[in-house]
Amino acid sequence: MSWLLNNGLRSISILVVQAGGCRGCALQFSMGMSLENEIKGISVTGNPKHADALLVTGCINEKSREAILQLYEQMPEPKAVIAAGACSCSGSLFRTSENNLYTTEDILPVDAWIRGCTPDMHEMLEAVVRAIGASLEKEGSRKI
Amino acid sequence: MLQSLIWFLVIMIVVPVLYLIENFIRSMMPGYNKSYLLQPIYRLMKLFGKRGMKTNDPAHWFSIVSCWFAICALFFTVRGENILFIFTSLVMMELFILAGSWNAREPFGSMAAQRGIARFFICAFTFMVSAASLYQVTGTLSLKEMMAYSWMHYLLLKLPLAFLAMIVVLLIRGSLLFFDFNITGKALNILDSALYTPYSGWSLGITQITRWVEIGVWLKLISVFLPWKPWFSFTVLAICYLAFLLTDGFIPKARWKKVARNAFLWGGGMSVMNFIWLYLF
Amino acid sequence: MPVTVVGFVLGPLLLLFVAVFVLRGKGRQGLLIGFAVLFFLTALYQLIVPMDAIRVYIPQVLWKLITLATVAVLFVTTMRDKQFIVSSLIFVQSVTLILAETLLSPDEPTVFLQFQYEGGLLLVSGAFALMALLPGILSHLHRSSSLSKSPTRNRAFFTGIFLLMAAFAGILSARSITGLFLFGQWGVLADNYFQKAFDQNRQNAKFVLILQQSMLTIWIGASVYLNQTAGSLAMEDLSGFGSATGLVMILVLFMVLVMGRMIPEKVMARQYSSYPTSIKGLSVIMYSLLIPFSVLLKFRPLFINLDNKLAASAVFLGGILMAANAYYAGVSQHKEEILSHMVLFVSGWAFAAVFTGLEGIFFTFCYVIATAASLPFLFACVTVKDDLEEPDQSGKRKGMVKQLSLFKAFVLLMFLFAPFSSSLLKLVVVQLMAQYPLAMLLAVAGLVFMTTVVLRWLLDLLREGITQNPDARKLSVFLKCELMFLFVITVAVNLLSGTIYRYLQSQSLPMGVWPAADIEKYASLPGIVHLNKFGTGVIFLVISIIIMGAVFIVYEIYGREKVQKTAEEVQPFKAYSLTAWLPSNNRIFFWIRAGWIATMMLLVGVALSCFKA
Amino acid sequence: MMRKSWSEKQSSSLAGKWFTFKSRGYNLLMINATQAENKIILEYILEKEGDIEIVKASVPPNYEIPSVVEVFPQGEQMQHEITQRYPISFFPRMTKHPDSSVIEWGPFHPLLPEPVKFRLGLKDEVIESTCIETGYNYRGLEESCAGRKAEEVLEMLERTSAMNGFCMGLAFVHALEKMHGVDVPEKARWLRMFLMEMTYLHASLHSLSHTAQSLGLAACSARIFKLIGLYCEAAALISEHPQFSGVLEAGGLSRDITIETLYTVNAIIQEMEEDLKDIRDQWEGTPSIARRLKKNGIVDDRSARLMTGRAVRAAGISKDFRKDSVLPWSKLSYTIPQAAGSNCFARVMLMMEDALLSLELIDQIAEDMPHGDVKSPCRMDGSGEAIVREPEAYGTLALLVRQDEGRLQELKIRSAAALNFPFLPQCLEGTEIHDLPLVISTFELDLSSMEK
Repeated sequence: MSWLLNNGLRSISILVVQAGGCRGCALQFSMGMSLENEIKGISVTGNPKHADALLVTGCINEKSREAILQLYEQMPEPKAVIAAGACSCSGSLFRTSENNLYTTEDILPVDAWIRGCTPDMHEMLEAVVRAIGASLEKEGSRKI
Repeated sequence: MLQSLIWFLVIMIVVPVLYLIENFIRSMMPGYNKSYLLQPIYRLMKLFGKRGMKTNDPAHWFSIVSCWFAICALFFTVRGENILFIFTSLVMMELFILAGSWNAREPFGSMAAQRGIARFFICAFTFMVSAASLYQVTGTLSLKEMMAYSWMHYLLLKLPLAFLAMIVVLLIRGSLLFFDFNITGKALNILDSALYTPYSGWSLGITQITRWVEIGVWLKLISVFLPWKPWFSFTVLAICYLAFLLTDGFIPKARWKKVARNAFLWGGGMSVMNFIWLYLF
Repeated sequence: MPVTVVGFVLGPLLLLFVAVFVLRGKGRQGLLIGFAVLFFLTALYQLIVPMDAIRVYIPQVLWKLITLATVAVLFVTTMRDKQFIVSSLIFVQSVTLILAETLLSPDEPTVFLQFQYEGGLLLVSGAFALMALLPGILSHLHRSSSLSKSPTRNRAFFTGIFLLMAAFAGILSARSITGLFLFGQWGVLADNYFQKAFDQNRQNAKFVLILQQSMLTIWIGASVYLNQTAGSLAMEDLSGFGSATGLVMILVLFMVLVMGRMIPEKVMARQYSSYPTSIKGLSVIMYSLLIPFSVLLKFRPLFINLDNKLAASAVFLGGILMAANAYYAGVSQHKEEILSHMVLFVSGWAFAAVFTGLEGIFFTFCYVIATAASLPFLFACVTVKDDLEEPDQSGKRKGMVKQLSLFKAFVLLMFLFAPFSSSLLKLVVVQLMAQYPLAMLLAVAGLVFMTTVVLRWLLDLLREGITQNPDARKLSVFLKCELMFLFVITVAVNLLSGTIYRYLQSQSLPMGVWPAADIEKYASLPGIVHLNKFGTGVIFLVISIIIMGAVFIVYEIYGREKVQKTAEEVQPFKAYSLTAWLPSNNRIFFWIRAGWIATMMLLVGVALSCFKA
Repeated sequence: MMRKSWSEKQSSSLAGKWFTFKSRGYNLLMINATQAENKIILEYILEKEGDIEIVKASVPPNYEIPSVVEVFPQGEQMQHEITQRYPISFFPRMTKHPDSSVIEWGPFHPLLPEPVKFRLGLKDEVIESTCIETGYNYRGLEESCAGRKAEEVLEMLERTSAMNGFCMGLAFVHALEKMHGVDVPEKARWLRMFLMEMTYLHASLHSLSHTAQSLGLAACSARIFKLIGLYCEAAALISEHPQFSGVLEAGGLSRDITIETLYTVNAIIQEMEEDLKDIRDQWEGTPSIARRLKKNGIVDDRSARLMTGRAVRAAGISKDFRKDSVLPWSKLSYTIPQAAGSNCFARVMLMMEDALLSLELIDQIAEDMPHGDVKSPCRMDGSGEAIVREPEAYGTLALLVRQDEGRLQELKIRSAAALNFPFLPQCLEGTEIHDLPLVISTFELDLSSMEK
């Protein structure tokens, strides 16, 4: 299982889903990817079939929810979901009773959360690696 | 037989190593995504660990057949068979990759397959005319005899433009510099990973291997033109290819129709001029 | 004259009168099926065991009478259809015939009809084409109401088919110039009846009809001159014209180009537009591929001592034909148009090959036979597809048959494989066009563009496999078996092009002109598929077919049970022309027209210059 | 259910009013809709050099009234928003049914900064017809703000969009100050101007990086990312939130920013000047890039005049949006960059020039920053109504605020993207699909502030 874990952790392709709202978290993530940091091997893709992890940022309304579920269904196993930013973790200020916004947890099984309104770049990358590790362990335990 | 097996393994190793070096040097530059030295290898291993691909795309079975034809092409190149026969295997490989992405219900896959057909026409025409001029000069079509001929006489003196035309074909197949049809989607473009959109998991891994093997075949085929020893001319060409890979990031991506016209003018034009030149002088 | 040869020519004529005047409806179809099978079997038998033993003597006068009768019938039909220009031309022809007969009374060659070395094989492939397209013809008869209801159209349809076969056999076996004229007129008559059977308005065929009739008028006028100078009407003794050879060659070339409809122009293709697919396929393969190739081979002795400039421009014309038809195939929308352009592409190749060396002819011969064997199968598949897509009485559209798409894919692969595995190799090695670089570049461009067209068709076919329609009406068992049988023969012929090589080598030929002395050099070249040598080619081919078969089977099993609907069926990507990246389409049509007109002018100019020398 | 529609007389009278205002040079600022007992009151707010006119129309529910698009084409998106929230529809409806092969792109894609779905009718990869489906960014901001206090509304407005969050907050604060007649100390106005220029610079850099990715220049986009990294490093000195949320407050700023931090921020920022100039010269000098940019995204002059932001200046019309603001831009000496040709090339060059202009203005502001405190005491629990027109990163922003005893009664925002968005489909027709991301990046649409 460690062979699977090592390879999985060293090559992560992420599908960044900016579900709505201000794209501060998505910009923060792309900044984190390009600046000097010790976490390597992460690349961004636009095709769900090539993705290992789904990074959901921003508020999720009804329309985004259907599109995200379609993407998630096309991703091959093992796959991880990361909720980045206050909007996708808890809906932050915008979530009120009448404007039925969803959190990522309502629609997908989440592996890692990154709280805070525009969270820190490095924290985001660490959360991604944590999520991939969790999904690979789930895969490993499924195989044994 | 042993020598051809050694060549087979050497090429199977050298091409991925070229891509590793390119990926590593690019990630060292400021502003790029950071990556490990063996990043492409990790990606390949990860892909083979995947399962549960979407079931309504049966086309990813075609990646097996295309990989088979690519390995056959490499095997025949290494044994020095007839170059038209090698090209036939590459045509069959191309057919099944295009069929895979055309069959999937994804419009970008079909669009990339359409561009792939135009690219096929340009590469095939350039190759056929260069093969004809090679035949005029060396009197044979089998790679082994050509190697022997080019070792004694300077092929480049007689076929300079054919050599450049084949370099253009190599660039087209590698989607590099000005001849990138935006099909294999290395740089971010609207078609995402274009031709490989429907493939995922292990079939994507196999198509990646097929691509590397194909580049290996072209490098070995083109190294016939260089007058030095086979292994030396192959290494020189491999280093040239690495240089092309590294400069690729600095060249703006033109529209594929303009690229197709340029490729046909440059590739086809040079090989035709060389062919006519052989007859006049 | 061997009895079988006469049987092939006069037999269909006899059956024509029986079918038209004696039988009705079902009887006629039965007769047609019997005739087609008999025709194919006797042709095959005659190929293996040439029955020269039984000879029958037909006096020359009979052929002359038949010629006059044909011209009279043509005159009457054209007058009734009020095509006065054509009827005046025919009147001129009949006058020249009568005058030549009374004044000169040229004696026809003793052996008027005889299958020479290549005639037998071409006859077999023509008969095979008729067999392949028979189901399509019959299903068209059932489906089209106009044919079954109006007796005149039905009668015209059957006369057309029998006349077509008689003309085909006639031209293949004719050894005299007037024979060509006679059977050429039969072909034009057959077309006339087809027009009457299918085309309501019939005016798009007017231009082609006038062109052909004027060509035949010139031909019959020239035959008088040829008879005077050469002393005989037989084609082999046509030599010793001295400086006029060039002009005679031009005459032959124009005759072949016009009668075979090989001029790359939209007008020539439009004449077939109203024909059903199977009839269109049959007449294209016979008129534009097999007949021109055999006529050119008959005049081979005339071209041997030809000066180089004429041969070069003729080969260049062949190259233009190949490139133009490959481009038209890429641009045309309907499948049968693509197929007819494919046939014309191969006939352009054959046209050019005749003027190169014997080795070129030797090789092109195999490729022509492979085409005549494989393309009718595709015409048949297109007809079946039209049948199935035709909404039946209840207005329900029938579905797509998956097995058909896999067969078609394999045949196209083989059609694609043949040029790359054998023809390309021979093309470059056999110096088919190597002495003529410009023509070769055109040929290579045409060949590669045709492969691109085939590649694109294959992609469509492999996508067809997925679309499943539960209420698809099943193909009749007979049609399924026949398609399977034809498919196997097609693959075999394509793969065995090397073995056909062997067969032609062993032919003992009367004139010793054929085959070339050093043919051994070319036959033994490192070909890819030499079945008698267990080389890498065969291993590669066997393993590839196993893998492709396995993938198709998995693709079939995999596809059937788990085909889920995606979120929303995005329309398949259709608005995409193969030449999207070329600067602009109409300019290329101009270059094609300019190309073939300039070459024709060049040919005539060079021929006239021979007069001065 | 069949929609009843207004009588002929009613429709022509409304259209007549629009035409009279249009002939007198008025422009449509925004359309506001309020729910009365059983009627919906539509307010067409028209504006000409500062003075504002309102045309009212009361419509019973499920009715169909004439569309404003014939008279003011830029009103299409505003009408679309109203149809989303209220049971009204507008005739004639313009729907184009493409007969070529239709493909969908989006809503999530690396080259799409924000979720939006394109249904493209293609022929040989040339776009023949476009139908853009939005609605993914909708959060019901205006409904959830109703009945809240000013501070909470300000906090929400600053998070509407990554690029325009600060501008929205500032416009809201100006509206409150205008409503309560508060005069802000000089240093607070200069600091606000400083932060606005930083926001403009941030927006231009991100537009450039998106354009570089669309051009396929991997090395160049990496370089621009490095510049954005430099900007983030400087912005961190002022506030830990990259969009400066929490700095603004009604009547001034929540905390003072010392002159030393301004100087260090200015010093860091000025380092990117050479890189920007080098990239501009490279793009201008490389024929393949220049030719490709010049060929795409052509907007005809008539619609360019109705748009806002860089698209207007790219068409040769000199219009400086900084002059609309109450902030003391007039005290700075600068010349607004101008371009011609109204195509992608003109807009991209304006992006570069505007980024360099922001650098220059930041330098000037840091030089002669006045002294004094940054906040004047004021109470924000009055009631009243204010319509404000403020510049934002991509053009002008219009805000309507109605407050009742400290509680927000009604808020209506019309961002710059709402004006430019209707002109995108018509500009896309005829472009290759390969250049679609390039045209979108030069249109600089901030969908999150448009859909709210």
